[in-house]
Amino acid sequence: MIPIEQYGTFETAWCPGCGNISINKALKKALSILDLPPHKVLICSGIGQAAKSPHYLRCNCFNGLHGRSLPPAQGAALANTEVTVFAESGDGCSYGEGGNHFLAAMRRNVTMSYLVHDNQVYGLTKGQASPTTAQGQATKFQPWGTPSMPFNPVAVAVTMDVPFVARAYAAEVDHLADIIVQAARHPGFALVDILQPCVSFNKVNTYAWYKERCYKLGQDHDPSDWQQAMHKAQEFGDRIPIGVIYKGSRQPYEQRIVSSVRRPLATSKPDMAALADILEGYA
Amino acid sequence: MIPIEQYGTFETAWCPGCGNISINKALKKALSILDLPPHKVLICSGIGQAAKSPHYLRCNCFNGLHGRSLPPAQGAALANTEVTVFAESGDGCSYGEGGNHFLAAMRRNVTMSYLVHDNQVYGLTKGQASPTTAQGQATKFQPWGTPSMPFNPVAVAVTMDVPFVARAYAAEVDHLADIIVQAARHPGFALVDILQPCVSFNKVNTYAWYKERCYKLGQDHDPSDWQQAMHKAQEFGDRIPIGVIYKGSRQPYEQRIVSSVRRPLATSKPDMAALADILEGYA
Amino acid sequence: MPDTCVNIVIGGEAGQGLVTVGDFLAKALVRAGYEIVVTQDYLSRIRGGHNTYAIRVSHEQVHGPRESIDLLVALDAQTVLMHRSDLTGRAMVLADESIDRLGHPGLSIPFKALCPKPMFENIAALGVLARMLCLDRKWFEDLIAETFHKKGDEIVSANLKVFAEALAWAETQQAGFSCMPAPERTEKRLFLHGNDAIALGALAAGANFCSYYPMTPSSSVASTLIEHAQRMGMLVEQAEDEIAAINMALGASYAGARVVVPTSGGGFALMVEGISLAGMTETPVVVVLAQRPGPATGLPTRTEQGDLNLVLYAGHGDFPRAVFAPGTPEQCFEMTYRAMDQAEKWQSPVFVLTDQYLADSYRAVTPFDLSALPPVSAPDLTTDKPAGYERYAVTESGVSPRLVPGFGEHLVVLDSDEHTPDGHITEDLDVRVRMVDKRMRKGLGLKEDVLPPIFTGDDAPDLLLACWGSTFGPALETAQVLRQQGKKTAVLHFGQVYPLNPDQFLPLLASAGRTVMVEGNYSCQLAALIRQETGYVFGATVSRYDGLPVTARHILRQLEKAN
Amino acid sequence: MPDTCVNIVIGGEAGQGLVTVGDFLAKALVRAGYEIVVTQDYLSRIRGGHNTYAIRVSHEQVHGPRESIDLLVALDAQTVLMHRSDLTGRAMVLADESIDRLGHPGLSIPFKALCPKPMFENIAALGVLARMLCLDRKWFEDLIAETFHKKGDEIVSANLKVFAEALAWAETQQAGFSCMPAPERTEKRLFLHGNDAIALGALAAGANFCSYYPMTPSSSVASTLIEHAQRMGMLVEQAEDEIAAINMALGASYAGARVVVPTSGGGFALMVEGISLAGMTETPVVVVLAQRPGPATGLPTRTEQGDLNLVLYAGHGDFPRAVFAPGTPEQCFEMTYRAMDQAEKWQSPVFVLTDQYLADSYRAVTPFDLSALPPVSAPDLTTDKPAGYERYAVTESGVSPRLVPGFGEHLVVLDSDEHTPDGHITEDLDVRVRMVDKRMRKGLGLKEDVLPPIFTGDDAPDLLLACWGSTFGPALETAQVLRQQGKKTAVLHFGQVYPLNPDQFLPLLASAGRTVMVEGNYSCQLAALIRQETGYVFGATVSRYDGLPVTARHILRQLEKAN
Ligand SMILES: Cc1ncc(C[n+]2csc(CCOP(=O)(O)OP(=O)(O)O)c2C)c(N)n1
Ligand SMILES: Cc1ncc(C[n+]2csc(CCOP(=O)(O)OP(=O)(O)O)c2C)c(N)n1
Ligand code: SF4
Ligand code: SF4
Ligand SMILES: [Mg+2]
Ligand SMILES: [Mg+2]
Repeated sequence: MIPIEQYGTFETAWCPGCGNISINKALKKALSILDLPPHKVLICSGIGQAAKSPHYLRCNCFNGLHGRSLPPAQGAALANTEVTVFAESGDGCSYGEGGNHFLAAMRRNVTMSYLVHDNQVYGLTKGQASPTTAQGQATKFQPWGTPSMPFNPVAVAVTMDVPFVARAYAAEVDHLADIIVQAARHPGFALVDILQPCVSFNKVNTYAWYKERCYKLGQDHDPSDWQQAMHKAQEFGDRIPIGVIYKGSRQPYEQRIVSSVRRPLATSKPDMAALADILEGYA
Repeated sequence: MIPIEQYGTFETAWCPGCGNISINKALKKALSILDLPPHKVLICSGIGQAAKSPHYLRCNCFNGLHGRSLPPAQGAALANTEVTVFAESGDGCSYGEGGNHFLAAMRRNVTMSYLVHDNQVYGLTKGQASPTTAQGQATKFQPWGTPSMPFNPVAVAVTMDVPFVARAYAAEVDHLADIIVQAARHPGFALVDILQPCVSFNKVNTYAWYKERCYKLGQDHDPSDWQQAMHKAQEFGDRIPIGVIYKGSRQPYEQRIVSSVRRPLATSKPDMAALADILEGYA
Repeated sequence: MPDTCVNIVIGGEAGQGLVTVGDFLAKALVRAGYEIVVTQDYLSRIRGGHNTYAIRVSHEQVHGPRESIDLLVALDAQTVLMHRSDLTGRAMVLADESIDRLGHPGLSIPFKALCPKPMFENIAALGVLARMLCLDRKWFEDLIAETFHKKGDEIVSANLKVFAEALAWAETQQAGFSCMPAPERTEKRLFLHGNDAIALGALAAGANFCSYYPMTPSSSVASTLIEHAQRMGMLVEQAEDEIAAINMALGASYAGARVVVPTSGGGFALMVEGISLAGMTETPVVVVLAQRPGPATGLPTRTEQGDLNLVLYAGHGDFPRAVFAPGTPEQCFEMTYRAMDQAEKWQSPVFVLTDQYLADSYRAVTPFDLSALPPVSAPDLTTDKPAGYERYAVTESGVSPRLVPGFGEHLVVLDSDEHTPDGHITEDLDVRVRMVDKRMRKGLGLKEDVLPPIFTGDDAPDLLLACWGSTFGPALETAQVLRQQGKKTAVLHFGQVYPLNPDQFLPLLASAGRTVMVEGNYSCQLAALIRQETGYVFGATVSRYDGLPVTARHILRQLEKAN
Repeated sequence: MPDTCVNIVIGGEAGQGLVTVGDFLAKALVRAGYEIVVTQDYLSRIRGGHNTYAIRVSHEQVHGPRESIDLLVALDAQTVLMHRSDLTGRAMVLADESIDRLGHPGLSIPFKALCPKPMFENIAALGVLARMLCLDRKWFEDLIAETFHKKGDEIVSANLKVFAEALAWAETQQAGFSCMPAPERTEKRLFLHGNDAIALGALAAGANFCSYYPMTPSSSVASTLIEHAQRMGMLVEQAEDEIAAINMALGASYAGARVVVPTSGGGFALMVEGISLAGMTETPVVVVLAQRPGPATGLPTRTEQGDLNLVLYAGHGDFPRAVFAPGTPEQCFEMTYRAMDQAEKWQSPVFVLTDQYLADSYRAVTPFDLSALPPVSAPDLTTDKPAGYERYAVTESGVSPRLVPGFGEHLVVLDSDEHTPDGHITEDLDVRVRMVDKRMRKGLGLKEDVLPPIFTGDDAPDLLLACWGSTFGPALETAQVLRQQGKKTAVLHFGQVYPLNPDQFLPLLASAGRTVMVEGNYSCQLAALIRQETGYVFGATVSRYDGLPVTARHILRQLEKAN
């Protein structure tokens, strides 16, 4: 286990009491348990409050564009086998702007973990409805109530047979850390949707609201049972299950890569003899 | 019923035997049954072979960008209550490039019908794997087999409680026409995923392949039962059910529009007295 | 101007309420008849950090922001530390008694004693400010009553009481700040920032559909529209992304809506293909691009004028467009109004380029004369000859009859591929040429309609300062300063930056001894465009790209360096 | 040239196999030592319609396509109808006996009699063509053997038999076509089109990651890479959309891969934000943009040079870049190779602009000397001082040390926001200025490295034809024609169109009597850029925007008009 101090301490730009702070704590804890030194960790993020996370942790960091945490994460994971890859971003970034990448990543199944800080609101841009905001919930930009039905990423991920699907709660730091550890160890794409209170803009899904509702999945839940998983994935109301919802066993993308590809790509140089031979083929 | 001839006959750019031709026939038949004269029909499409469809039918047509059939369709449907709106495009356009719009449209639930010509391949660009191509299926661009798992739009739509979800088969013209009629009559967003043989590039999912597998859902299937629907949505292998898979009853978007919005927007002129009053408020 | 104006800066952490104090005070000043320029400087975070709200105020016209501070309202100790070097000789620092003023003159305010609860501190600060600025208390009392009206009489009177007590306390203090000359004007003015004015201009022109994806500093265009959507019957939809926003708007426009799409550079970058679609399908759309420093996410809450090139060339292939770059809230209103008209008239994408500084900059604005507004072009609903209707009929002007679908038997067929006059996809290469020519002819019309740049100042000046967009005010102030120093100076402001009609400005440039282009970006993009279009090369350029607005001081310093 | 070259056009419906015939014949010609220029003209559909495959062939250098036809292979009756007006005096039409040659000289081929099955008709056509062109049968026999090798000996001999019979039949026919002069060369040449050469150039430079989204006419870059991926160890992934393609490539590049991203204008429009990210994070990426006519979907399978402005200004905010525009397959190889190096060396986005004409245009290419290629810049894997490593250390050149993550204890931190030297998000405005300056300094380096335009022809010419990209060949041919007419003519070809170094070309332009810019777009975008950067105005411009490649005849006609 790597001492947690190795991941550093940083001043954050988050509001006091923000759920992101606990998630950051849990992630460090998980990395320590995973025995990953900072330079073996690579985190890609998008843009938003959550997306600032990798700046508050010693690691390799690619803080890219809004909605685009997944494409660089997959690109990096495919190119570089020396690092363990995470993508981390907010619900708006991940399921709004980045929805198409989410769909494709679930199908592609590159080994990496996707940590979504789901505060059910656009935090950084001051409180607009996000894809996970409850229908009818009013915001400054949706004064007549959010018109769309909320997105349930966990249910869609189970439908799409994502090999590791979990729902977690920011305030349950140890529980969350454990889920992240499991996610990182599971081959293939792992989704961890993390319920995260936003104390500044989300006055509905508060700590109290979550506390009343979240309960940990116990031994009786069998994540390898798709039906059970689907049932738990859809439970989001008076009661919200947290824990590993689903575990499948799809073949990860890496196992389908052409065998001649020498990864990490950084050390692969072009075989000029082979190329000369290829050129001959054009004669 | 409008005489089918009113929708015109056109020379198409499709290959002889292409499934698109039957879909075009079915759509005309459906419009005729729906009693919609050409000028009351508005079809938005993307880019691809399927997306050429609205050119082969007398109607109002917005043949936009690849992947972008849904945003203009929703914009038009919201702006203009004088027309019945359809979006029509290929599987690549709809679930690949346009995946994020599909996710959002399912949540938004604007009343319109989405007809996806699902030939499980990129036709117009000469046979690359599409999001619905079977895993392992080889193409010129995926010579080692398509690496990703196929997308099941029907299952995701059921998961997301889309109020009308159907799977159809191009060669079953009357059955398809009937489904389109039902889709157009159902309030809210309706998805019709249409299995469509591509005789030029898809040598796996052929007419024979479908014929062997497709069967019509009968009276015993209750589309209002979510569990049953989910079960049928996931059946895609030796047997493929066609018909209305799921029917729900979510409130369509239009019912949430601010009451003062005077639709069709084309006839709504700015209330200058109200604006003068608003300006006063800035004094 | 230097003497008669006061620069008030309120500093503190995000979340401390400095915007509330600032807005209140600025609005009171406008009601009292003063001229103001507000500059909001804030970080990309919700709580903490260090933000400022600056109000430059005078009884005379003020044009731009200023660095030096006459009145510093420090909501935290940090504020004193960070801004002490900018304090003028007569400056006063107002802060809670717990905050060390570091020896600067000012007042240590006993907020705890004055306020029953911390939430009243903003009102107390206003009481003190009212006294310092010798403002009639009624401006504040009215505002308090209006603001808290909805929360009930009790809240109103509690706030009024705090205000009164703070005012009374301030009156007992020695630290007098010399009163500003009283303004002479008595007419009502509006308290608006650039984005408010853009939203109102769009509404005045009949905009009734807005699809957007949130992005600083454009979001307040959307929020102002939303605020008035109920009364104006506007449909506003937050899209899933910017690609959806522009394509949804195009679909709505096609179907008869009058559309406006606000965004910022990074979001606009995603709309580039959609702009090309607007060009090809000849679908009217107004895009408001509120600029912030790039590349990429850059400095999300700061200002820059770096996206001119992007809007000039957005979209693959050639097609005409127009770009407006208002310099003041008044121009924001007028030019957005005009943009809505031009987009429809020439069936083209039209851009309104603003930036964070102007977007957030409140001013005292003379009320718009709604009755004097020119008519706005609109599509036809229907036709007498539905059978022969061709959406892309080839015409001399390039503009084809635009009908709305569903209102008659005509069919409206649009295609992103090259198309025949009736809108259907074609690969006929002669038709292609006719269609390109037709589309490009609209560019001539857009050019004939172009707004001339505004020339103001001395004829045949020694120095001509050219500028565009929000740099107008700082350029005007610079000219004023230089004129006072005896230098014949003029300003040439491009409120429309594309197309350019050289006849409108080349003679003016030629009349000047020296010409300098002032831009808020690294590479001086308008200067490059002018050279490209006319061959004209400016004598020098002044640029700024640190995220702050161009100021007169910045221009003057750069001019000195360039000499 | 007019006399010694033959223009062969094969016409028919999509799906009839005209590409098979064309490729076979063209390759045989190359093996026989001829020079060729292939032009493929096809519709955006899979079956039906009317496509052509043109091979201009000569024993001497040929530069571009030609309109007039010497040998027309008509796979359908439509072909004769559509192209009869382009037939030269000596032209022959080859067609099935069922097709009416409309009185034109030629051969009516009894395909049914010659072929046991319709699938052999292509081979039979080649037999006839071999005879008409007096080509040694061995070139065809070898190709038949190689092509059908995998399908087994039986298929090979069946095809050889059909070929022999068709040849024998043709020999019995009267309609002789005068033999072309035999080429002198005996060295091997490669049969490559522009996109093949681009893919091979990228591979030679070490590209080992390609993410793409299919789009005509760029897709064959991806397919050629895929063809060789197994042997070259390249990872190729079809992304869900273009946004993913560019962002995935940037992630891979950051993580140590050498990346190339092929696309076309509409797809590139979606990458604009990603390009800005490459600029901000200083992540190397080579984007190959194969142009086709816009706006929007335009003419998906035709050619144009309309996207120069788009790549010049793609991305919000200012940052440096380089743009290559090869004119021949050789240049496609060399410049893509160089682009890979420049992208890494200057840690910037670099573009290779090609177009449908060049992408699909096969030529006889002298084999590349792989051993003579200069070394390619590469990132460092690790460092001695991991603790102090700063990804964005401020340096004089602007280039900071680029390390690969995971290979040592150093941390590589990238940010799309403005950042400190160690890569972390910052809102420090002084740092902002230092970082902008640092990034822009790389532009100076890119400029120093710029490839000079190629000047060829008469010194101090009466007429200088400037051009870029694929317009090189047609300009060369035009110059040849004009020189034959006694006019001193030269060509100036910009193979790198950005940055521009005026010293490299202004003197040459000044030395010419008259200068004309030739571009395959409406607005003459490079001419505008040159005016913007240098003030230089061309005497005239020649443009083309009907979807077809610029030809010598087109240039000559436009020059006459301009006179
Ligand atoms: C292309 C683009 N569009 C919009 C934005 C503006 N933007 C920044 S963060 C954000 C929303 C963030 O919401 P979420 O992802 O939920 O993160 P949170 O702040 O809630 O953690 C938006 C819309 C942007 N930076 N880039
Ligand atoms: C932005 C953009 N990217 C790529 C393309 C190229 N393109 C045209 S059609 C197509 C795929 C079509 O596949 P699908 O939607 O399944 O339609 P089909 O042809 O199979 O009916 C692609 C990738 C494009 N036109 N625009
Ligand atoms: S706005 Fe919300 S999500 Fe953002 S830092 Fe504050 S509490 Fe956290
Ligand atoms: S390529 Fe396939 S989808 Fe396209 S027209 Fe031909 S058969 Fe139909
Ligand atoms: Mg959020
Ligand atoms: Mg398809």
